[in-house]
Amino acid sequence: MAEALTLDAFARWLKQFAETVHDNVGLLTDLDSAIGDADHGTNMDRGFKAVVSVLDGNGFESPDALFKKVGMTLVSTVGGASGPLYGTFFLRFGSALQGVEAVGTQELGKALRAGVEGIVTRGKAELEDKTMYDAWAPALEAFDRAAPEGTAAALAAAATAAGEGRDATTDMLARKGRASYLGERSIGHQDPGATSATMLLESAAATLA
Amino acid sequence: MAEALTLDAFARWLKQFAETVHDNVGLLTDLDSAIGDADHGTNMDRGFKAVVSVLDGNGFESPDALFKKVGMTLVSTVGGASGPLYGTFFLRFGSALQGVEAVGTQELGKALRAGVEGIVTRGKAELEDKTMYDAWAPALEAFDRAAPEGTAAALAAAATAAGEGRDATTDMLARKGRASYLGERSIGHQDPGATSATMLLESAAATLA
Amino acid sequence: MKKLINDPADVVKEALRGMEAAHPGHLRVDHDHAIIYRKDAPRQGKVALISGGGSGHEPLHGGFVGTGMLDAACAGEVFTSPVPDQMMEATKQVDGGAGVLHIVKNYTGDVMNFEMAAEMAAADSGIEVQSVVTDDDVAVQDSLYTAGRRGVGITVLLEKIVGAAAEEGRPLQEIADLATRINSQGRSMGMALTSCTVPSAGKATFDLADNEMEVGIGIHGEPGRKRLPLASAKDVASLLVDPVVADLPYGKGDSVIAFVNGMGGTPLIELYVMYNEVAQILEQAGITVARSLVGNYITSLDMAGCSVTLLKVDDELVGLWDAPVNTPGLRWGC
Amino acid sequence: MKKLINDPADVVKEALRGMEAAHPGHLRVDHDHAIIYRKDAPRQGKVALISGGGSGHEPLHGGFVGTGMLDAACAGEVFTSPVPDQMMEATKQVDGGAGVLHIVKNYTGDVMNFEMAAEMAAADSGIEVQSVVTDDDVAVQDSLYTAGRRGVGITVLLEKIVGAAAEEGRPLQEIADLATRINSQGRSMGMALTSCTVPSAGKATFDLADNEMEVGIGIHGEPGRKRLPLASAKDVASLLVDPVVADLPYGKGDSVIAFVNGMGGTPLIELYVMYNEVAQILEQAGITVARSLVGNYITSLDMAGCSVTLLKVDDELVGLWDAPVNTPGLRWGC
Ligand SMILES: Nc1ncnc2c1ncn2[C@@H]1O[C@H](COP(=O)(O)OP(=O)(O)O)[C@@H](O)[C@H]1O
Ligand SMILES: Nc1ncnc2c1ncn2[C@@H]1O[C@H](COP(=O)(O)OP(=O)(O)O)[C@@H](O)[C@H]1O
Ligand SMILES: [Mg+2]
Ligand SMILES: [Mg+2]
Ligand SMILES: [Mg+2]
Ligand SMILES: [Mg+2]
Repeated sequence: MAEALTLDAFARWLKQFAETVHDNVGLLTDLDSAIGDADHGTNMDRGFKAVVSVLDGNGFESPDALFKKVGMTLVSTVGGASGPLYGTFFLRFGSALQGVEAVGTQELGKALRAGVEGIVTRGKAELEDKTMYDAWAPALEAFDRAAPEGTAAALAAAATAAGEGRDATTDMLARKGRASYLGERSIGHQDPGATSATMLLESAAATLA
Repeated sequence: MAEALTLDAFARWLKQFAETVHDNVGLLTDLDSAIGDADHGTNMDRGFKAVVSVLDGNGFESPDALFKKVGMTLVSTVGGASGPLYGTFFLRFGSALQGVEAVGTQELGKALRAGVEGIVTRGKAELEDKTMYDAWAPALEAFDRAAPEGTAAALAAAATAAGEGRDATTDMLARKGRASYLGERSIGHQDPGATSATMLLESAAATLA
Repeated sequence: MKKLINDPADVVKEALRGMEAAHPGHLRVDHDHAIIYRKDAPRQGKVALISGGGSGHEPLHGGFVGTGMLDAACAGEVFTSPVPDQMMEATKQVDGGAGVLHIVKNYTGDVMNFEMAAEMAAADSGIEVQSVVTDDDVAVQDSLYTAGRRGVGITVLLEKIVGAAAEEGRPLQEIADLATRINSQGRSMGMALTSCTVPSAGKATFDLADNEMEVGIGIHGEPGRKRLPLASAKDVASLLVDPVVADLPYGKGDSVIAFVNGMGGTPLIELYVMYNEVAQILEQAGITVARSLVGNYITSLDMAGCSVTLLKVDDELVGLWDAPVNTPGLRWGC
Repeated sequence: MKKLINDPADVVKEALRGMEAAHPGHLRVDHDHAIIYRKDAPRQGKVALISGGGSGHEPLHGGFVGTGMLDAACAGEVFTSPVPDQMMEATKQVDGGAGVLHIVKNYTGDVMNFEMAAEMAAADSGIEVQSVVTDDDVAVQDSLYTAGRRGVGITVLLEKIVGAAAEEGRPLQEIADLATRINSQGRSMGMALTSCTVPSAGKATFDLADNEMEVGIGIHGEPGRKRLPLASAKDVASLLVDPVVADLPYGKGDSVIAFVNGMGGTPLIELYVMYNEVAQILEQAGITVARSLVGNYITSLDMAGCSVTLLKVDDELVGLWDAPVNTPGLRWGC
């Protein structure tokens, strides 16, 4: 089995994602222009800039303390739909790690699942509503399937599956979030939240293995 | 000497001018867009449409009655700078014909001069202020110079001189009217009022001879 | 992008500074939390009204803070719901012991952020909080399986009327019920001649050809339900009023407040032309206009376009509408 | 051209119908003459105030008819001064025996048409008429040999303050002197981000590139004095405030009403950003803002842009500014 994940690794994950978001503000906002209100890029960028400065300014005792702080920071700085959703994800992710001595593949998988359940509780999205959940759901399954091969393989599989889920949102008719206002016209556009969620998993695969 | 001008001839003049204005609404408005407020075409068109319906709906006893009615109609329908200016022109033009038995070249010349003096009294324009007066002033002079050759020649000369005056406005710096707000930037644009005034004289040359 | 702004990231912050400077007698602004308060908040014994949402809809909501309307407004970034911390803080600051009503427009982000705030406020301070969610936009299909209808124009009328009721000293439950009733009796529909431009995005959210318009748009620059050839004010009025009237439905003998709203880039002269058409349609339908409101009140940045809101009213609602209000955006009677 | 209108030729007529329908309790409209009256005009013994001008500047002037402001407004075609018949008719209708003040913005057409009306009214009815011509626009060079400065933002402040004085029952000469004093103590300057489009012209009056702005524009879509690269709100504020302050000049210790006005297509959020900058410049100059006004009050159709007006005030003027006013465009105290 691989080494347990360290606080440093988690910080690298978040920082790498923050960078990816920053480099893709335009892309995320363009996707949100087509079927939303043109702010997903700036929302995520604002939030993860705040996360980075929290990471830089604080030492953390444990992963759960770190992720709860990340979750609170996102809730307090992002707003919109993605703030409570990503915020809840990290709050639950952190809670799931509470008391965990060493974060291995299994613990990581459980935390991801807890985070995604938080997203569903908050947002009440179902599969094929054309939301970030359509990237998260296949990612969780892929993670679990590949978990026996270790964290790196599981995260790689999750990221790939998330990407497929993200791509599949293009043909969906939105039933949640702003894109749902477009009805039929939402078809043909990739969901911005599914896009950022996939980036989060890709950053994880790149940093947590 | 040529025949005295008839009421019918005067009506033909005004109708022909109304038509010319209508055909040139776009031109006059474009000129006014460059150095004014984009309404000279519609202002003139509104006024002379009203004039035509007054002409069609009424019999007139005499030229002076006809022109006073034309002047009042313009004052009451045009507004802006051109309303009082053209209105005053025709009011004074009419007054000058009061009691005149037969309108020959000389009487016509006097009436034109009276009309233009009305414009100057109202608008206080001086030469080279870049206004309609820059078309009127040379037209009056040319008319008087050619008057010995009769009405047709005088009007033709007046129209030509007006056109030269109109063309000369292009290089002038405006000191009256809206164009004056532009200062130096008014240079290089032909004055809309000088343009319509020239058309009025061209219509006269075409109909009153 | 052509806007009178400095750094796009500072627009909301600087606009709040401008509001504070322009209304020193009426408003107080907490710049750390981006909250606009009625100067004399908290009012002891009065139910407090809080609203909030993304910025870019001015005068909504900050411009409706004052006597007879809101006690506080939480400003989010442009088109982005404010965060729960803001609503929690505002709730604590304005509570005068009689509880707080949160007025929330039905957008996923707004609803979630206000929900979190209410949960936190309840856990944290024990302040009694009730919420009303406005969802009056008939352009959007309403269903259990979707995000539901958007909250648009009715929010303005609701904030005014419920604000007057709160000023009378009515208790929280009655205030919340009144708010729910107003929302249920109001319907809206909007259209755009042009897209707005979100400052941080720097370009128009969608493109419309010179001969096109979007019908069924909301207030966040989101594209509408359909794109149609540009039409006359008369036809636009039908496109907006007919589905609104059919939805409740409003019928012969009903009395309404008729609200013709501009999207921020539409001048008043056009809104009056629109109101003329709307009034005629209502007259033909036998619907009486008890009161009207014409102007740019719930906007979408610089979008050109308009919306029509109808609220079915009785004497009580008209009385509350007429009651004094003193805010930067709506003022009469005092 | 994208506008919420029907036939361009009918815009003014239909907007007046819309205004009448929207404000049935306050206004009366004579559609034959395109005159908007205060519902209770004529008021016996009160000096009556009439203004008017081209349409396209809404709410000016029709939106400023009512208690504490104008008794009547004459609406011309878009950007075209009304005709003398309108002012004559309005003068006769509103005179309550104490005489009538004509408030005229300094444009060749307006001045000539009002002059003719005053001449005709004097000859015709013996009603005592005085006129004030506003000319506050510092973008335009003032000289005996030109048309002089344009009347812009000060007109709004003047109509409010003089309206309050008339309501107090002051005699015509005093009213006229007050109006002259206000005009002499006020200065303005405006700029545009975009041109407006005159409905009957159907296209923009001038073209501005995406990175350009016009500085020194008036309210008729006439091009400005210079074209500059697009600048920040901070720089725009300096470009407008500095020449205004220098012109009167306003100095340390002066008290002003500061008015940041939108041109019709500029949303409130940007105007508050602008006001924030203007307030800071004034503070640095030691000029006290006694009162402020921020919004779209004297517009140029759908033009995006703004203007800044400063009026030097004393306690009397502030008192009159604060006095009750009840018009569609400005309302407080009643
Ligand atoms: N109910 C929901 N459940 C899950 N995800 C959602 C829900 N509503 C919206 N989202 C996600 O949020 C994304 C939009 O986020 P963002 O643009 O930041 O917020 P907003 O929609 O408030 O402007 C969407 O692309 C979608 O993936
Ligand atoms: N003081 C004046 N004396 C003579 N002509 C003038 C004067 N002011 C303006 N004009 C003429 O009026 C024309 C503009 O008329 P118009 O566009 O109809 O009115 P407005 O300027 O009120 O919009 C100008 O082109 C100019 O020829
Ligand atoms: Mg968004
Ligand atoms: Mg003109
Ligand atoms: Mg948003
Ligand atoms: Mg004009």
